[in-house]
Amino acid sequence: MPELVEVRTEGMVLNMGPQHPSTHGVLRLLLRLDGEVIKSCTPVIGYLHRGMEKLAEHRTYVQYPAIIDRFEYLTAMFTGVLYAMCAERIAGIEVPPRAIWMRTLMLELNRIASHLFWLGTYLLDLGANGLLFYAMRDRELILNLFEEVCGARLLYSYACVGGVRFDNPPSFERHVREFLKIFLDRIRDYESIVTENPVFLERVQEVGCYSPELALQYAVSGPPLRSTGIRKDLRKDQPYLAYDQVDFAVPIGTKGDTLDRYLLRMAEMRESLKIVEQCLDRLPDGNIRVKLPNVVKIPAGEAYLALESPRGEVGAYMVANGTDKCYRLKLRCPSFNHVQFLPVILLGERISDVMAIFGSLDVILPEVDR
Amino acid sequence: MSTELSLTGTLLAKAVKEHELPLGEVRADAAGSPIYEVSPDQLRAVGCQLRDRLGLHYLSCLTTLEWPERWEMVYHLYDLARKGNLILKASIPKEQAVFPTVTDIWPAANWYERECYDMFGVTFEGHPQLCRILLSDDWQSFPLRKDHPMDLEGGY
Amino acid sequence: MNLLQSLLNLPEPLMGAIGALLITLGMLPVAAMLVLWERIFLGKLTQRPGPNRVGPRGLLQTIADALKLLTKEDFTPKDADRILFFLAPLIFIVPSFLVFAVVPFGHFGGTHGPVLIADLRTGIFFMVAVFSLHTVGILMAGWASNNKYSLLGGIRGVAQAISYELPLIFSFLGILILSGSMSTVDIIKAQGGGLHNWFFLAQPVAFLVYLACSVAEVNRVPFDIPEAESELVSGFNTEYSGMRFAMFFLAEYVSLFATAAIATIVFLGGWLAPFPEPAVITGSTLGYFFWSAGWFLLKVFTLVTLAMWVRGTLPRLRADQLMDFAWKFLVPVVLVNLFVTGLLALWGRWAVAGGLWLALLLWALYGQSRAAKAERRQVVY
Amino acid sequence: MDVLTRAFQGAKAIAEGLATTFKHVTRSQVTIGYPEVRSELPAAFRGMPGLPPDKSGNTTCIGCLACARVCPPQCIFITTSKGEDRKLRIDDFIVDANLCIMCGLCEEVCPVTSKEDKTDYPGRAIQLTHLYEMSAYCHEDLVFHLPQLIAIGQEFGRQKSKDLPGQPRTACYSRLAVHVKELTRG
Repeated sequence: MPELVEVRTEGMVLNMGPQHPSTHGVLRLLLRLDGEVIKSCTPVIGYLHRGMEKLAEHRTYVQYPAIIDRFEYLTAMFTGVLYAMCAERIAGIEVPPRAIWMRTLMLELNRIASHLFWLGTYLLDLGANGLLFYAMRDRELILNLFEEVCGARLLYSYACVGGVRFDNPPSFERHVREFLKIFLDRIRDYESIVTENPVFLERVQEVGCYSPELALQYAVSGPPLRSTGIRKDLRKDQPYLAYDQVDFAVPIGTKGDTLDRYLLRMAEMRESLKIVEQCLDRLPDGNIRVKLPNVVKIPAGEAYLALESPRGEVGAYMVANGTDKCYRLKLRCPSFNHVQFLPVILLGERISDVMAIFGSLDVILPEVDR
Repeated sequence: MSTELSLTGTLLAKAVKEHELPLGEVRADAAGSPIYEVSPDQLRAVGCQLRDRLGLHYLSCLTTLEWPERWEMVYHLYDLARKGNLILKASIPKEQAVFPTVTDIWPAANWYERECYDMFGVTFEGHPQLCRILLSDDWQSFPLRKDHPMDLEGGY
Repeated sequence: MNLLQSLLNLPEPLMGAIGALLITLGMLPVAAMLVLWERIFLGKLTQRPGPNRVGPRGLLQTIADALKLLTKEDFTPKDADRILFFLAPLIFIVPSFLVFAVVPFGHFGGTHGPVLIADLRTGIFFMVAVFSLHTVGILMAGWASNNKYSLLGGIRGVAQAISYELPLIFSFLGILILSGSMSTVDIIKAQGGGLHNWFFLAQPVAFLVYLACSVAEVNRVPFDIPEAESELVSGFNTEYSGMRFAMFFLAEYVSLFATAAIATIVFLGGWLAPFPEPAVITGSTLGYFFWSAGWFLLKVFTLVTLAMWVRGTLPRLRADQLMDFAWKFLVPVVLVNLFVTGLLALWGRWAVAGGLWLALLLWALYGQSRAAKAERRQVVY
Repeated sequence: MDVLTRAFQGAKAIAEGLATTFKHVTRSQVTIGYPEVRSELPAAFRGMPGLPPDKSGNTTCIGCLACARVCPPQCIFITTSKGEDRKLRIDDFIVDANLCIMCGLCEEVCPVTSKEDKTDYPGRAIQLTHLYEMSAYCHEDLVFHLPQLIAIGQEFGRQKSKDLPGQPRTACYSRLAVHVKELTRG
């Protein structure tokens, strides 16, 4: 009788990143592979650590909003506004209504810009390079709007404690309306290239599925959470700024796969357009910031506030102690949780899908590493 | 400065009261969320109760505060039903620096706790893999401690 | 070559050598032009200018690139299998050129014969056989580089080539039934008389299958998994630099040209114009040479541009989906096609029947697709 | 039949996508050929800080150090001395462009304002200019001193761009690039 011999195969360890064309900045994934199937995955982060939290303890409330933009450079508006809101909440500063509406407007424009960037790079991750340029072209339009208002395209330092730093130039409203007019067409263009494309559908349908329970356990937020059908959107749940006064919907997905996350982001861009339009219509006149002393001191207190950024719940936990610098600032960033979640959902997937899944979470590494 | 509980905060506090958990007096933070103090020994028990009986499955933030004479762990739990945050705080004396882990209660705490260890040198008993996360493995100091130098002199 | 042969009256091996030289020298500028055109065309697709720095309107860009690649350090990784590492680019590049031995670029008109190096009786068979050789180069490069990405790329390349070889060959079989010959010249001659005789009308399914397979053969989007840069950095050629990378790069574009040339010969009537050619042109030897070569190149160029256009639009398939597509879709489709072709060939009215067959299929599917349209997934508000 | 339906739908979707991309061939380019053509800068553009001089060519800075204090990356260094007439003199004003993040806080806190309009940034002693090309071969080249900052302020100050709205300023750029280089080297 022939003896049964067990064939021993060896797994392969693949170091994906930090030098890899598509690791979204600098992430290193230690993959253990069996053929092309992933047996285990260990993310290694920290290549972009800049000590944002330590810096917060050494910079005043006036200085830090200029620095916090670097925390997450694709959605710099959000982090700046978040920091300012925390300080205002602790100090009980009332922000003028114009600043509130301007912030809302800018956040939504920034959301569209961020989703566009995601769309382009995600399709690039999947191997299509045409859409990247279209998405970047249209993101440029938004960046131009930002540049017009605050003079910078990426790192705006727009919000400050007590309001916003720059008022709109007279041409701003007209330019935003022009953008709104053309952008719906542009979304239709993207969808005609992507949404029904069989190759795209093959790549994203039923890929990277996870259950809502799992997502909640790992504190996943934003589109990756909503794709599983949980309607958690802080703009609705804990309305901040002017979100309780504007009309918009929060779409959710049904299956929790990569396709849902794509569809969600496309739908969110449309909703954001609606919000931008309402903000423009209802933008009140008046001051853009309250007059604060040159040295802003925030009384002792603590607050945890969170915004719904394009990537999910970006939060700041600020502890103030009555001086002009905060005692501790903890930045809670959605990408950190999403990278932590990655090994869980990558198990058993193929190496070709690593980027399809990782990209669909819309992780940005500076935010993870802070 | 608002120290009143917000509407959702009141709801949460009421729910906590109903379940008679071993928690201290409720306070409110500037955002109106309830803050509860809990002793480190009871932290895990309370955590399980909060998760299973109140449905606080979502740990949105976890961090350490360094006070002159004590370490304070801050847990921000998000309630999806009541749409509000509940804050749990546990303190230990400075020289002790060991907390029980909550990784098995909320898996999201895994990396948060690693980060706290990385930045403050606070250790977590029972954590599956307590090692450096943002800094390199051979890093010596704990940079977010208040006594850590903030070197502004270096070059570019 | 017949005309030249009679003019020069040289022994056949020497003529072959001259032909090989001509092809090799001729293909270099063609490949350079294709690279440039791809960049310009992709630029146009995405509202960019494309290369515009070197030379007038950027026309010398590829030459600059080639010079850069040639002068770069030729780097061999530590622990690489040096012999295989050296041989891989050669094995990769030679088949792409070898294919052109049986490609008729045009015709001298009348009885002078076509412009080609060797009119093999097994022309198509030769093409396919030679063309599949460069898979060996991919595997060698992937193995010899001592790099995990390269290895994965090499493995994927082989798996892909094996899967796509089959439908590719099968897509030719219907044509062979129709033309009754494997010689490239005979196949083109069988399509004479105008557009309606070209085989892509008689064999639309085979044509589409061939287009898909040929894109897979030359590893281009959406079938570029052996070098998928977002997954495998650069796949099998990750570790290559300088001259040797240039050889891979060159071979890829020559192959692209070669596959388009094959498609032109087999499906688009080779050098023939899409209408009956006037006697004035057929009569003049040189005139007909330029006329026929012009049509040939135009068709090849159109197909190449199509491949580039697809590259600017589509994402890449996953490795296993790629195999699925080949084995579960393309192979059955070509088999059915072959069967239908056989039946129609028996009836002898293939041109008309082919068109009807396609129209019927499309009509049935259109009705189906309209019914299935509502099933698209949507977000829930 | 399901497979064929899917194949047909897929082919249709691909054709639609191809049509969309092809549509763009006819559209005009969006790329700007940068060194030759420059995009118009909005008036609010935040570039390298400079010190626009007054009519006599001196800086209007009064040496209060407000900008140096507020600067988040702390890249402004000012040295002053009391002259014989007991007035504060600016000996040197250094902006380290290696560190500067162009946040504009310096011009916001600058107490020097123009007489006509107190809120007008173009009256400030330190202003963010429209200079954005500052490549250099070494870090030292990017440490700008008083004369260079005055030159930058003079050439690229916002006042100037107000006079010439939306004009591409190629000529001045190249001229100034050389000018600044000379000053930096010297």
